[in-house]
Amino acid sequence: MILATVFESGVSIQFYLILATVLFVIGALGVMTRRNSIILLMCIELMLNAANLLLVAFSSYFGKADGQIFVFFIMVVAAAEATVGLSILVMAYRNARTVDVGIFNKLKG
Amino acid sequence: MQSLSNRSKVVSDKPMTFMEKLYLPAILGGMWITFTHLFRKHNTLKYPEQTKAFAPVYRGMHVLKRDEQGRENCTACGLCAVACPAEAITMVANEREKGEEHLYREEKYAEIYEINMLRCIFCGLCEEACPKEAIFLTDRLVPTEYERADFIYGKDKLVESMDYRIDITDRQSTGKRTEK
Amino acid sequence: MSDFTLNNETVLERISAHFGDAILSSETPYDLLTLVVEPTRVHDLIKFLKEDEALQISFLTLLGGIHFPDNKGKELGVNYHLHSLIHNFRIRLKIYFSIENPEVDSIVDLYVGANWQERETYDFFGITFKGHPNMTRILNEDDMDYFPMRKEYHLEDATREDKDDRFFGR
Amino acid sequence: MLEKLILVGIIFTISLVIAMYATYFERKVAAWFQDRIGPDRAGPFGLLQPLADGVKMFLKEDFIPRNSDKWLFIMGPGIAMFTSLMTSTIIPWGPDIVTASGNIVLQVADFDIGILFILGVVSVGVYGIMIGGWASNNKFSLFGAIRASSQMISYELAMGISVITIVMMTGSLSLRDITEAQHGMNWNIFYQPLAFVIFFVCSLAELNRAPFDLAECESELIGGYHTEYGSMKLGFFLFAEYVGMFISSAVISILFFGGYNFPGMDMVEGNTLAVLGVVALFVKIFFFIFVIMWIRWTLPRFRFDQLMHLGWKTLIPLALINLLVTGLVIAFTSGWFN
Amino acid sequence: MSNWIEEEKSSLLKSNQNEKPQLSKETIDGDIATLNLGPTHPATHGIFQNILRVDGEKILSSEQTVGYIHRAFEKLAERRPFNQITPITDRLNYCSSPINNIGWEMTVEKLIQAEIPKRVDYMRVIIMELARIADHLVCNSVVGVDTGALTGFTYVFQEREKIYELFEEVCGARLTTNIGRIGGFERDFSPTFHYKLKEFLRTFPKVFNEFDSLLARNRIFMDRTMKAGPISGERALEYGFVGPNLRAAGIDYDVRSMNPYSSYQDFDFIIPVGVNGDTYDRFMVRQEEIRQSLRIIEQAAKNIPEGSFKADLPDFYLPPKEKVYNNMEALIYHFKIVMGETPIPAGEVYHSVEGGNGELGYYLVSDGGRTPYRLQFRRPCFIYYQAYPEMITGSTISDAVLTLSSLNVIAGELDA
Amino acid sequence: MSIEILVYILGGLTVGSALMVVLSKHPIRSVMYLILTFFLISANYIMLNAQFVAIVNMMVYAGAIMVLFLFVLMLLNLSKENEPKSSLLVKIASALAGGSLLLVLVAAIKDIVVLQVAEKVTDNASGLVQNLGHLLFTKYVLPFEVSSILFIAAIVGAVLLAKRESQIIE
Amino acid sequence: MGKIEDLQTINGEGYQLSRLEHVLATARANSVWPLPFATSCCGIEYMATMGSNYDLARFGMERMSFSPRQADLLIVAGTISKKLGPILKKVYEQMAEPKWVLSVGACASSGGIFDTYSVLQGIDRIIPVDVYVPGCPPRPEQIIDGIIRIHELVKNEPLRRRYSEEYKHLLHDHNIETNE
Repeated sequence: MILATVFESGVSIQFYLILATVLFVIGALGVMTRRNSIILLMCIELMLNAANLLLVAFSSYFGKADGQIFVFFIMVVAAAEATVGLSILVMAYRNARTVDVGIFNKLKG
Repeated sequence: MQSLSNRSKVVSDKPMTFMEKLYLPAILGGMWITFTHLFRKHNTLKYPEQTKAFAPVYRGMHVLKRDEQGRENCTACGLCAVACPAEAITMVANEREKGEEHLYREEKYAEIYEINMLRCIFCGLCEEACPKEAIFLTDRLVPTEYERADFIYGKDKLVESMDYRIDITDRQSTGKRTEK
Repeated sequence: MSDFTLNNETVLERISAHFGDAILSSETPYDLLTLVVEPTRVHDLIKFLKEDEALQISFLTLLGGIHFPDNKGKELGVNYHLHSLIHNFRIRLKIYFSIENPEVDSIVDLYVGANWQERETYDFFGITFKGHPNMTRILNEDDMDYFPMRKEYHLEDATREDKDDRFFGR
Repeated sequence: MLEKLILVGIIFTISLVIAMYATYFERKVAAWFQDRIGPDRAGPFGLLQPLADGVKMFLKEDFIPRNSDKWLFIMGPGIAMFTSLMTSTIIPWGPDIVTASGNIVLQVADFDIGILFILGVVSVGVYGIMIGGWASNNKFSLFGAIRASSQMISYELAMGISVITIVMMTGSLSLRDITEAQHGMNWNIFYQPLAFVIFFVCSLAELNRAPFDLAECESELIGGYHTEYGSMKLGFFLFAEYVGMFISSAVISILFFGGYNFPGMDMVEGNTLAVLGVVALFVKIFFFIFVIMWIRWTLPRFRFDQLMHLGWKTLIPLALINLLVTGLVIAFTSGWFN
Repeated sequence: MSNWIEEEKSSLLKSNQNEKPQLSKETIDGDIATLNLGPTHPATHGIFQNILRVDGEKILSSEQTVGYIHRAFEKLAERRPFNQITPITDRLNYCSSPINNIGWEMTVEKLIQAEIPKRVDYMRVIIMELARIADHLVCNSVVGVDTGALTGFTYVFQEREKIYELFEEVCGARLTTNIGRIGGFERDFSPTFHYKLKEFLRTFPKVFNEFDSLLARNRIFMDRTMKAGPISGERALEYGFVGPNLRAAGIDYDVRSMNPYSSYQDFDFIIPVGVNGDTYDRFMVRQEEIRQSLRIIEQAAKNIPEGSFKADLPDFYLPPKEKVYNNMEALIYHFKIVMGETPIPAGEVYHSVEGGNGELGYYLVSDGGRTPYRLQFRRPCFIYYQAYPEMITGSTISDAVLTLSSLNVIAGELDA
Repeated sequence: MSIEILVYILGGLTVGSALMVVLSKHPIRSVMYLILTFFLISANYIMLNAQFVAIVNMMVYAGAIMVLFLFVLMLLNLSKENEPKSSLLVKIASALAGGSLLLVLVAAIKDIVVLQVAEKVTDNASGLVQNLGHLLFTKYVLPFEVSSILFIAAIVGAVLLAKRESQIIE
Repeated sequence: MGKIEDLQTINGEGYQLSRLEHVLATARANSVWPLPFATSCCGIEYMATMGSNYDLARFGMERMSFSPRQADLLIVAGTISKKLGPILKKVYEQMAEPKWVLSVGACASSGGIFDTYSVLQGIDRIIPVDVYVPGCPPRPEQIIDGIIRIHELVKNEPLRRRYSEEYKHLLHDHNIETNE
């Protein structure tokens, strides 16, 4: 079953371009302003999702499935990033009792 | 350590067999057992619609007996109160006056006789202690109440009424302290 | 020592050989060897009983206090019931000391199971066990200010209202 | 469109009613297994018991612990309830009903992704328990939440892999296609008994039902994640559990027991077939609800690490082997190696 | 109202309401938290508290608080005449009251050196073994409940109800039996009792086997219970373990065979032992003990000798009521016994019986007064429960719950 | 047209909840908003007729990754109080930077001319499972296999990282 | 605290509940979930009541709520010592309204045989008790009797009672904090 989709309406691809851009910028803003490293990771996920959205939009508008395949690979990367990132965080938290991004400065040595 | 009794047996060293390791046989066996119970007659007493007969010697609510002529047996000797481990019995003795012979069998009687049913542990020691066969525990249950004060049972609740005599012959005929 | 059979006489003999000075008296009420021992030596005696190869009295059955208010200078006491599971032989040790300085050596280092029993004895009688890891009350509240099992204290709860004792002299 | 709305309404109501009466049925079944009577004083045979419980919970003081996170505390049961109701959208309830104005499809939505939708929604269902348990601000709740979520995440894998075999055999993710492929007595259980066992065990784990009810086992965690919940919020959690039970039974019946197919269905046709199909599906659903209860009242529960071992070290490898074997068989029979 | 009521002891509750659930803040090292198991936790089956320090599910250490239902038994016993102490002993290990009652009576009989007829011994054996079955059934079915299998519990409780009926037939009460008197029994076994006993012996094994096959060889149950809360034999002895818990650790110490009382030497029974002292061993030992108890009851019921159901103890056993009326001497004895004025020898005596949880001892010091001078109970629960932290350290919370229920810690006996 | 409005509303909601992720003080709420954002993005995918990606997005992000985040937050118990605060300067600077980035990007996008759009977009079936599967296992089979290796590496790495060096038992 | 007559006069409602209230109260009475606060002997009898032979499930009460938040009826079965008193009170405070208390057995109701320094002489000193069940321990029949009495109370309770001034006074008399 195919639901009613955007193609029946007049929504152009620019809308999705802008939407994805805004989401990306929000994510970037979060990375810059927040100091809780878990939230940083979450913002990175948000940015990756913005990219995904763009890929899917292009893939749909151009009728080519390749874009959606890339989404899967991005998801793989995101999942791997989240697991490794979180385990590093937990590790860092155990040692420093904080999740402030500042602690990573100490790694400079 | 060596065996102390010479009749011990190890009961829990059977290793798990392969079939047992598979989980399923024991699970299915257990489910079969519960399944057979599905068709078994239930074993439930539908209280309060149904009631169950207690043993004739059941230790329930007390009764203060009267004798055949309707006189109270109790002579207020106080043995029951002394024997009570919960100290739940209170009594005040009084001399029988003239004209009261039809009420009290002995010269002394209990003017006040109170059992705190909430304290009482229904151990039956008062019944044993009574030398006058005045107090007995019966197979009736003490009802539940809303107020603590309602559990102080005075003579109005304890002494049997002549119209509704409480039969305790079963209780006495169960071989209790009789000589063989 | 395999031919050594445990009975009241042989055990008493053997203990006397090592702790002759510590045993104040001995009797056998109801066929149970009972020794009254010097309080300071009881720890060593129990240790000896546990470790002696012939006796092997190595099971602590019961430990508890007792209070004799009229026995001046020896008001408080502690009883130890020990059991040799291998020889099926029981022995009772008793020590007495004054209520002013109720202190004895703890035997927790010999029997872990004595831990709570000693705490309970402290809780009930106020007998302090030296060397106990945690000498606090166990059954009663921590802020209780007396030792309830001593004879001078009342059993009853003062707040009970529904009792009239006047008639029975309880 | 209207008939879809009506269908949604009917399915919603049926799910709720069945969930309500599943509580009653559970108590009765427990009683029968235990030589008891069960509830019999609220209405005839105790039939009004679920209503009484509902009224009671509704009238109970709505209580939010002082130190909890109020927002999330309320959200927890809501999410649990929502997700468990959402899965019912793609269940094909029966063959089409033929009317003058065309066929009525007894399915709210037939997504292309079908069974994946169920897995997706179920994977979201974990949030209700997790958030509820965390927001209650109670250690036992937190333990329950952590246990529930790690258990549900772990068992999703084996569940998904076991479903893939069915998808491979059918060649479609759509539940309707899967049902149609099992026409007559061509049920998947005969081809995939191992996948069925794995799927069944995993759905028990997903439902937090015995012997996997570690998230709320009262002997260890008092009430687990719903320890601090009372009144209707608790009702939502309990409801979600029973709705989940209903839906899981439906999915099991559809995936492995032919859904609305029944033996001898070729002899009838038209609306009789539709009605009988719906009846057949519901008979299967009730049977599985009964089996789930039966298991609960028979088996002891696992310990948490044993549960994880079972999931990761037994069920997933088994499911993978099953997948491999199924793939090989399909490859051979469809002549890929020729 | 005294001021203890005003005191808020919030930390005693099962969860501390004023504190965020922190798995971390407690200590800086690792994710360690404290968890209150009890006092009102459902797993404690009674009231006692365990403060666990856990790291995730793993228990690092535990601290116990007991005394929540401390009822001052020993003080109470110093204020009650000898015959009034029997009802108090009921409430020690309330799962097997008759053993406590009879143990106390035998202690007094030992003090006064009474001769007990053989028939009384056999009657006592029947009653005590019934009580042991009742006790073990509670324990084992509760182990089942704690693993999540509720149904077995309901099966065996139906049989336990029959044991209650048997007790009721003898003494008139179900749980706190106050059975027996110093010197024997209150009354002889009635024909109904014999009939019901026969019925029980007939139906019980079947139900019991059902219960056994629901759990004993079920892998889920075995996995749960094996290696849960183990203790070695040597350590168990150090802690003063007795009874089934000690036997599960492999040491076959049983008072019934070591110091036979009440004619236990006449009966043929084996003493089941375990290997590792874990929950499964304890469960299996209790299961086997139930079977052995059945055997003992069968033997006793078959060989019960004729004779009197009471000893000839005019100083302690109340005279029959008819005599009290007609016989001055009997009346005097009656009064003396009830008032507790009969002469009791001064002395001290220790007597122990094999209770539901092992050696249940009575240390009685009498100064010749109407009440004991000092009566100390050896409560097995109290002594072996101290080993609990050691047994659960390093295991998980689930194991801790099972260990607790398989130890059969009875709050009444624990706190006295 | 109703679908158009729906799409715009959806877009607005997505932006709003994404903003809330950044703005919420409480980390748990951030997570909740992020989950909501993912759901809304999934909805967007459905509007783009990419059902499979939508449901996978839901399963992977909402069902797995965010559970991990929530898990970590719960375990570390990071509440509002111990959230570290950024200085105002950093906030202003990052707002400026973000704003200019947005400006540049939007300006660039405005000039984009979409050269070619698929002919018959109305029955676009590229998002359906069959197409995707076909592509994934033919054209992209090598990246697919490589990504599984990446996964294994990530799992091993995560386990090794999070494993405690030695269990602390006092 | 809880005589039926008392309930009915609160709020000047008279003896008649409105029809809706009556239906709701009856529904409520059929779904009273117990929180067993079982400490000792009475707890074992409570277990027997839960068992097949007496089957508390018939009253819709087999769903035990060990969490006070979910419970309607606090069943206090067994001795409550002074050390345990504050805990019992805390559990009572944690329960959500409406809540009832059933005091099972002599020990909980009055201290029973244990008139000693460590035992609370009746839990009504710290929490309001609705129904007392005598016996030591009570038979399952008596426990069920008590529960039926509780049901009577629930059936006759106006929905508004828990907001009334009288009720607040009652809680105040027992030093119970509300609105936790």
